Amino acid sequence: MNRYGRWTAFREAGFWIAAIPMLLPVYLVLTTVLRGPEARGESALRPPGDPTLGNMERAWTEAGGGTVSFSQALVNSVLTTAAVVAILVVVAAPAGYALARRGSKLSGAVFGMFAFALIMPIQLGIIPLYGFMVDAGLTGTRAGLILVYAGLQMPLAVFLYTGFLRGLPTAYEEAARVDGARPLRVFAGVVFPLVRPVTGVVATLTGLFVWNDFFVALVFVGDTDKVTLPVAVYSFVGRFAAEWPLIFAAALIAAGPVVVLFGFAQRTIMKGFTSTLHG
Amino acid sequence: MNIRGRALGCAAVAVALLAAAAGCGADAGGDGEIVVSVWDDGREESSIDVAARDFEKAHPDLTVTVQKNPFDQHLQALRRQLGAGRAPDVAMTVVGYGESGTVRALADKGLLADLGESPWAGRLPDTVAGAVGDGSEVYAFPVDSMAIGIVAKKGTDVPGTYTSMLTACRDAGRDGKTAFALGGHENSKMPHIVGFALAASTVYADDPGYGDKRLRDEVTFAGSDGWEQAVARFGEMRDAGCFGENAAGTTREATARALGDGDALMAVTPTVTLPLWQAAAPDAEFVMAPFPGDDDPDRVLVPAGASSGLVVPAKASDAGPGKQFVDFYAKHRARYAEIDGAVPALPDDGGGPRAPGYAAALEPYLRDGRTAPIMDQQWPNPELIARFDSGLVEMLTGRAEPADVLESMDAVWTSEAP
Amino acid sequence: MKRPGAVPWLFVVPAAALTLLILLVPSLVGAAYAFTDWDGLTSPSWVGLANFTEFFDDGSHVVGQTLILAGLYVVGVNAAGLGLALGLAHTLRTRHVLRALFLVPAVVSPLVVAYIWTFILDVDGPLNEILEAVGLGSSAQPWLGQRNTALAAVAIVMVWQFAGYHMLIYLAGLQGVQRELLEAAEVDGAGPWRRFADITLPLLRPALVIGTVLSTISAFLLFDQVMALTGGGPSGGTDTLGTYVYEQTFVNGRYGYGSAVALLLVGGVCLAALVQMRLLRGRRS
Amino acid sequence: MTSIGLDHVVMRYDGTQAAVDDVSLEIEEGEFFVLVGPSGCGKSTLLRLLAGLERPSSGTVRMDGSDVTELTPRLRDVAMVFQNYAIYPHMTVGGNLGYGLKVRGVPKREAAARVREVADLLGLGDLLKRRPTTLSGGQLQRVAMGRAIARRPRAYLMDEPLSNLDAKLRVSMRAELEQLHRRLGVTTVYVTHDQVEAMTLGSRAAVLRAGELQQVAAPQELYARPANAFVAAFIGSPPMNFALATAREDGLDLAGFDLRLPAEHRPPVAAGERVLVGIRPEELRAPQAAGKDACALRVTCAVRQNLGADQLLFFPVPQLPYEAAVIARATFAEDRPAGPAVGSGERLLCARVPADVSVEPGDTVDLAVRPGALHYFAPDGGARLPSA
Repeated sequence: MNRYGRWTAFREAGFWIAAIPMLLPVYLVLTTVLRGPEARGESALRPPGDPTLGNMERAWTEAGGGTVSFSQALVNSVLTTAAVVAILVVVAAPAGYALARRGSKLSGAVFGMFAFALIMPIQLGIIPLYGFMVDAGLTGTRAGLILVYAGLQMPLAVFLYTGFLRGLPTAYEEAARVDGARPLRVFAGVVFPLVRPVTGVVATLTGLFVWNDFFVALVFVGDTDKVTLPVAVYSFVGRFAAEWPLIFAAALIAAGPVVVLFGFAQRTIMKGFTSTLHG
Repeated sequence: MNIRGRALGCAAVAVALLAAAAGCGADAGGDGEIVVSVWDDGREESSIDVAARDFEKAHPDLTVTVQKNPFDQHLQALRRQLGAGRAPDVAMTVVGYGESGTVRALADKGLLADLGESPWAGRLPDTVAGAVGDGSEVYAFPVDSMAIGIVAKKGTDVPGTYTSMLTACRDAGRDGKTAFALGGHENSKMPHIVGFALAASTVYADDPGYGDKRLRDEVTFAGSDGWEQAVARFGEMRDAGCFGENAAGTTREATARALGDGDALMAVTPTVTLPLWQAAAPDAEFVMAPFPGDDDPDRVLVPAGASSGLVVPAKASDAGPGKQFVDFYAKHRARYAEIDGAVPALPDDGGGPRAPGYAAALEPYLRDGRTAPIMDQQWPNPELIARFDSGLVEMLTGRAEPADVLESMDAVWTSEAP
Repeated sequence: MKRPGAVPWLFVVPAAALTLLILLVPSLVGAAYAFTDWDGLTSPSWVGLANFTEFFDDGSHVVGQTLILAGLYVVGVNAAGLGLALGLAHTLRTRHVLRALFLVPAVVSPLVVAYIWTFILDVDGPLNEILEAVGLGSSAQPWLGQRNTALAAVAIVMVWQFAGYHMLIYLAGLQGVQRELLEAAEVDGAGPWRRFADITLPLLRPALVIGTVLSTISAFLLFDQVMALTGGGPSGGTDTLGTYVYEQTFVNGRYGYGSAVALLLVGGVCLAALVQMRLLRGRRS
Repeated sequence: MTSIGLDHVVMRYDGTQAAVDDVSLEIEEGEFFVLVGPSGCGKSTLLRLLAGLERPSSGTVRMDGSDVTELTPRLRDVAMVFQNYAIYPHMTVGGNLGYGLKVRGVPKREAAARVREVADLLGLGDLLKRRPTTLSGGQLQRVAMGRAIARRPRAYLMDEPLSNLDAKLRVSMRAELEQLHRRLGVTTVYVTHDQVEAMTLGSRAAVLRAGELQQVAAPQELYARPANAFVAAFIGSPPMNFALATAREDGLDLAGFDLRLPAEHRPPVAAGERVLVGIRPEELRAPQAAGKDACALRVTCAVRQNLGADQLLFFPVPQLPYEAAVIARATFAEDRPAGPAVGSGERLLCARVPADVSVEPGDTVDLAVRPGALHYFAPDGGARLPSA
C-alpha cells in the first residue's frame, strides 16, 4: 500500500506544483530587489538583465528607522529576541514544572490564569501598560521592551512547558529525590535537560513573535535607537513609498536571518514541535 | 494539550491585584537637556538636525536631542507621550485639527504652552492664525506650508476651466490614458484632496468664513449648496472618466508609477508630495498648476495654508528651554527652509516666494490671497476625513450619491476634538 | 499539605508576577476605561455603557466583517494545513524539503508578508500581469480595492502564510494515528475515504481543536496584515475588530471607546475558543 | 472458507536482500496453517502479502484457485488480527466488533445480531459499551479476535496475536484458539516466532529463515524428521544437541565416544568422513530406559536444571573450535539465542531424564541413546542425510 509506485510519484509532482504559489512571491521579491534602477519599468515576472546588489547595499547603509540604520536595528532585534527567549526559558520552565507536578485546585486555577492570559489581546491593556512603564522610567529602553515581551509571551511558554511536563514520567525525578536532591537540584539536574524538545519549541515560537512583532516595539521604543527590524522596515516603507526594490531589500534584511536559521534548525524544531504537541 | 475550560473562572485571581491607574510622572528631559520630537522626513539631515547643532553652539549649557518617529505614527506617539507625562520639550506636529495629535486637538485640552509673547507671534497672517491658535492664544510656530493643485510633467497642457477639464478627461480616455491618477486605497488618503480642490471654488468662493461657521455648528455639510455642488462635480469627473476604472483600489505607489510612466497625465495633490512623484520618475521634471474648480476664473481658489508647526508641551516644570529653541528656529526659518526645500509658512516681512519653485503657477493666487483654508484643519473629529475619503471611494464605485457622502460626514461631526 | 519533595510555589512566582504585571493587570485597568470617555490625555469621566451602545449602533459592520474573515481564514488554513499534513506525512521522498518550504512563510514577519502581497495584488502588479498573460485579462482587477474581493484577498494572504504552521499541528496529530489502525480498517474493507472519515479524522480531534482555536484567536486579533494590506479599506470594507480598535484608540484618540471594543474583542475570543473546544472535544480519545 | 496458494512469491524492498525469496505454498481449506521462524525471516511480510497489504515483487497469490495478487484487501474478504490488536481507540467494543460489517454494508439489524453472537462466544457480552483504553490485554486480544470472527471472512490471518500476553494467559488463549478453530473451521494462517505455538496449534507448519522456506510439514514430522539442521535446532525445546562425528565401518566416533550401530542406522557416508549428528535431549536416557541395543555413554554432569516432572543434565564433550564454527554455520545459530555459556574446547550437550534420578553437578552419569534416535546432517549446509 505504501510502496513508492506510479501513483505516489504523481502525488509528489502534484505537491511541487502546489508549492509554486508558495515560491512565486519569493521569486518576485528577488527579481525586484536585484533589478537595477535603470531597468525600473520591467515587469517583476522577468528576471533582471544584469542583477545588482545596489538596492541591498543602499537599504543597509541608508538610515532605516529614521534615527537608526538597518544594521543597528538588526543588532537590536537579535539582542532583544535572545534576552526575551532566555528569560522565558529560565522563568517558565520551573513554573511549568511546578504546575504540572502540583495537582491541587489552586495550581489548576493558576494554570487557568495563564491559559486565560494566552488569549488576551494586547490592545486592551497597551495604554495602561505604557503608563506603568513611563512611571517606571522604562519606556524607550531595551530593558523595558524585553520586560514587556517577556510578560506577553510568558503565558504561551508556561502553557507549553506545563503541557509537556504533564506527559513526562516522574520516575527520573523520584530517582534523584531518593538520592537526596532538593527540588531545585532535581529540576536543574534532571527535569530541565529532559524538556529540551519543548524548550526548542518555546524558543522558536516566542523568538519568532518577538522578532516579527511591530506594534509593541513601535509603542515602546518607536522613536529611539532601540528600534527593532519590523519598525525599521515600516518607517522605511513610509519614506520610500514608491520604491519596491528598496522596500523588498529591507524586507530581506528583516526576514533573512530567521529563514536561514530556520533552514538549519528545521528538523530539530519540527521534531520538538511534534513531540511537544503530542505530549 | 488543550485549553482548560476553567480558564474564565480564575479571572478573580488577577482582579485582586488591581494597580493604580496611570498617573502623570516626571517629564523626559533632564535639566540641561532639550528633547525635540519630529517625524522622519526621509532626509539624512533635516533642518531640525541643523538647528539643533546651531542652538547648542549658541547655548553651550543646553544640549538638544532629536527623536524621530515613522511619519504616520508620529502624531499617535506624541499623544501617548503627552498623556503619560513623558512629553518632549519641543514637538513638530500638524497644524489645526484633523488628527489625534495635531496642534488644536492638543491645545484644546490645555496640553500646549501659549507662545503668544514670542517675537514672531505678531506676524501671523489670519489664514494661519486659526490653525495655530484659537484666536486669543498662539500654540505653534508655523513651519511648512502647502498648497493643493494639479501636478503634471512639464509640457502637459493643464486645462484652465472646469468644463475644458471634463473634455480633456474624455479625450484622454479615448487615447487609453487616464487624466487624473487617483489612489482610492485606504492607505493612500488621496480622494479628499480632489474634494478640497473642488470645494475651494464652490464653497469658499461664496462664503470664505464657512469653516468657522461650521465650527460654531451654524451650518452643515449636507445643507451647504457649495459642498453639494463640489461632491456632485466629483461625480461628473468620474462620469467623464477622469479617474479611469480601477481608481477605487489603486495604491499611492501605483498612482506615482502611472504618472511617471505617462499612463496618467495629471494628479491632484498637495505641494509637499513632490518626492513621491519624483521617486517614480527621477528624470522627469514636474510642475504644479491651479486646479480649475470653476469656469469663472475669479471663483477659482487654491486650498493653501500652513501644514506643520513646532509646539511646546505645557509641562509641570517649565517650558522655558522649549520656547527658546522654537524662537531660535523661527529666527533662522528662511535659511532652514532652503535645507528642507520647503516654503516657510510664515513669510518673513521681505515677502519671499509663497510657493515652491516648481509650483510657481500658484504664486499669484497665494500672493493675492485667492486661497481657501485646508479644510480638515477645521474638522475636530479625525473620523471625518476618513468618512469623506470612503464616501468619495463609494461614489467612484457608484455605491453612493453626493447626499449620502455629506450626510455620513455630518453624522460624525463634533465641534471639539475627542 | 506539603507533600515531601513537592515542587515549591516559589517556582511559579516569577512567571505569575511577570504575566500579571505586563498583561493581566493592565488589561483589567484597560477594561475599567471601557466605561469612560477617556481621551488618553485628560482625566476620564464615567459614561457607563454609552461606548457599548455606540459600537452596536455604527460599529457592528466591523463584527460582521471580522466573522467573515475569521470564517474564511479558519476554514482555509485548517483545510490547507490538514491537506498538506496528510500528503506530506510519509511516502513522498522529498517530503522534508516540501515541509520546510511550506513553513518558510510562517517565519516571516506578517508586516513584510503584507507588503509583498500589496505589491503582488496591486492593480498593475504581477498577479494581474499573469492573468493578462494567460488571456484572463478581463478578470484582472484591484484585488485589495474592491469590497467583494478585499476580504477574500486578506484571508488568502493569511492562509498562504500560516498553512505551513497548521500543517505542523496536523503532522503532530497524525503521529497519534498508528499505521496499523489504517491497515486494520483496510482489511476490514474500508476504502480510502471511509478510512479517512472513520479512523484518521476522529483521531485527529485534539489537533483539530488546537488548529481551530489558534486560528480563531489570530483571526480575531488580526491587525498587522490588514493595516498594511488594505488599511481596513476600501472605505472600511476590511476593518476587523483588531484594526477598528487601533483606529478608534490611536488614530481618533478615543481611548475609552477603543477599550470598550477591545473588551468585546476579548469576550468574543474567549467565547469562540470555549465553544470550539466544547464542540470538537467530544469523547476523550 | 478458502484454499490459499503461493507460487514463487518474491518480495524485495527496493534492492535490498529479498524479504521473501521464491516461496511456494499450498494451504488447504479449513486448515490451521502456522508460519514460524526467527524474527526477520519474512513470515509477517508473507502474511501481509496474503492480506494484500503488500504487492509481491514477483510471483502470484491464489485464493480458491483464482489469482488475487493485485486485489486490494477489501476484495479478498480476509480478516486480520494484528500483534498490537489495532483496536480503534475512539470506538466502543461494540463499534470495533461491528466496524467490518458496517463498512461492507451489512444491514444494521443483522450486524447487531452477529456482534451479539460473537460477544457471547468470546465472553465480551458485558463489555460492548466500554472504551478500549479501559480494557486489559486479554480483553483487547479477544476484541481483536471478535472483530475478525464477526466478519465471517474466507480466511483469518493472525500476526503473533498472543505475543503481548503474559505466559499464563497465553496458554489459556492458545486453548481457546484451538477450540474456536475446530468450531468455526475457517482457514487460518497464523504467524509466530514461538515454536511451542507452532507445535501445539498448527495442523501443518512452515518454517522460514531469511525469506526462504525450510520445511512445510505436520508438527510431529518437523519434530521427528527435520529437513535440515536449522529446523532441527529451531523446533523442540530444549533444542537438539549437535556434535561433529567421524563415520566408522561399524558405527560412529562421536566426540570420543565409540558408538557401535546396526547397519540400517549407520551414517550414509564413507568411513572416515565427517558427519553432523543431532540427538534430542529426551533421547539421551538412563540406560535401563534406552532399550537393549542402545549405545552407552559415561559423562560427568556440569549443570543441572530441575523442570519439576523431569530434569535437564548438561555435560561437556570435547570439541575443537573449528567444529563449533561448522555446527554454528550449519544450524544458522546466529538466528537463535545461544545456549548456556561454555569454556573453549568444550561443548555442552543436554540430556532430559526423569526427576527421580538423583544427580548433582560433578557426578558421573551413565546415559544411553537408541541408534534409531540419531539424526545425520551434512556438515556443509546442514541438509538432512537419509540414514543408510
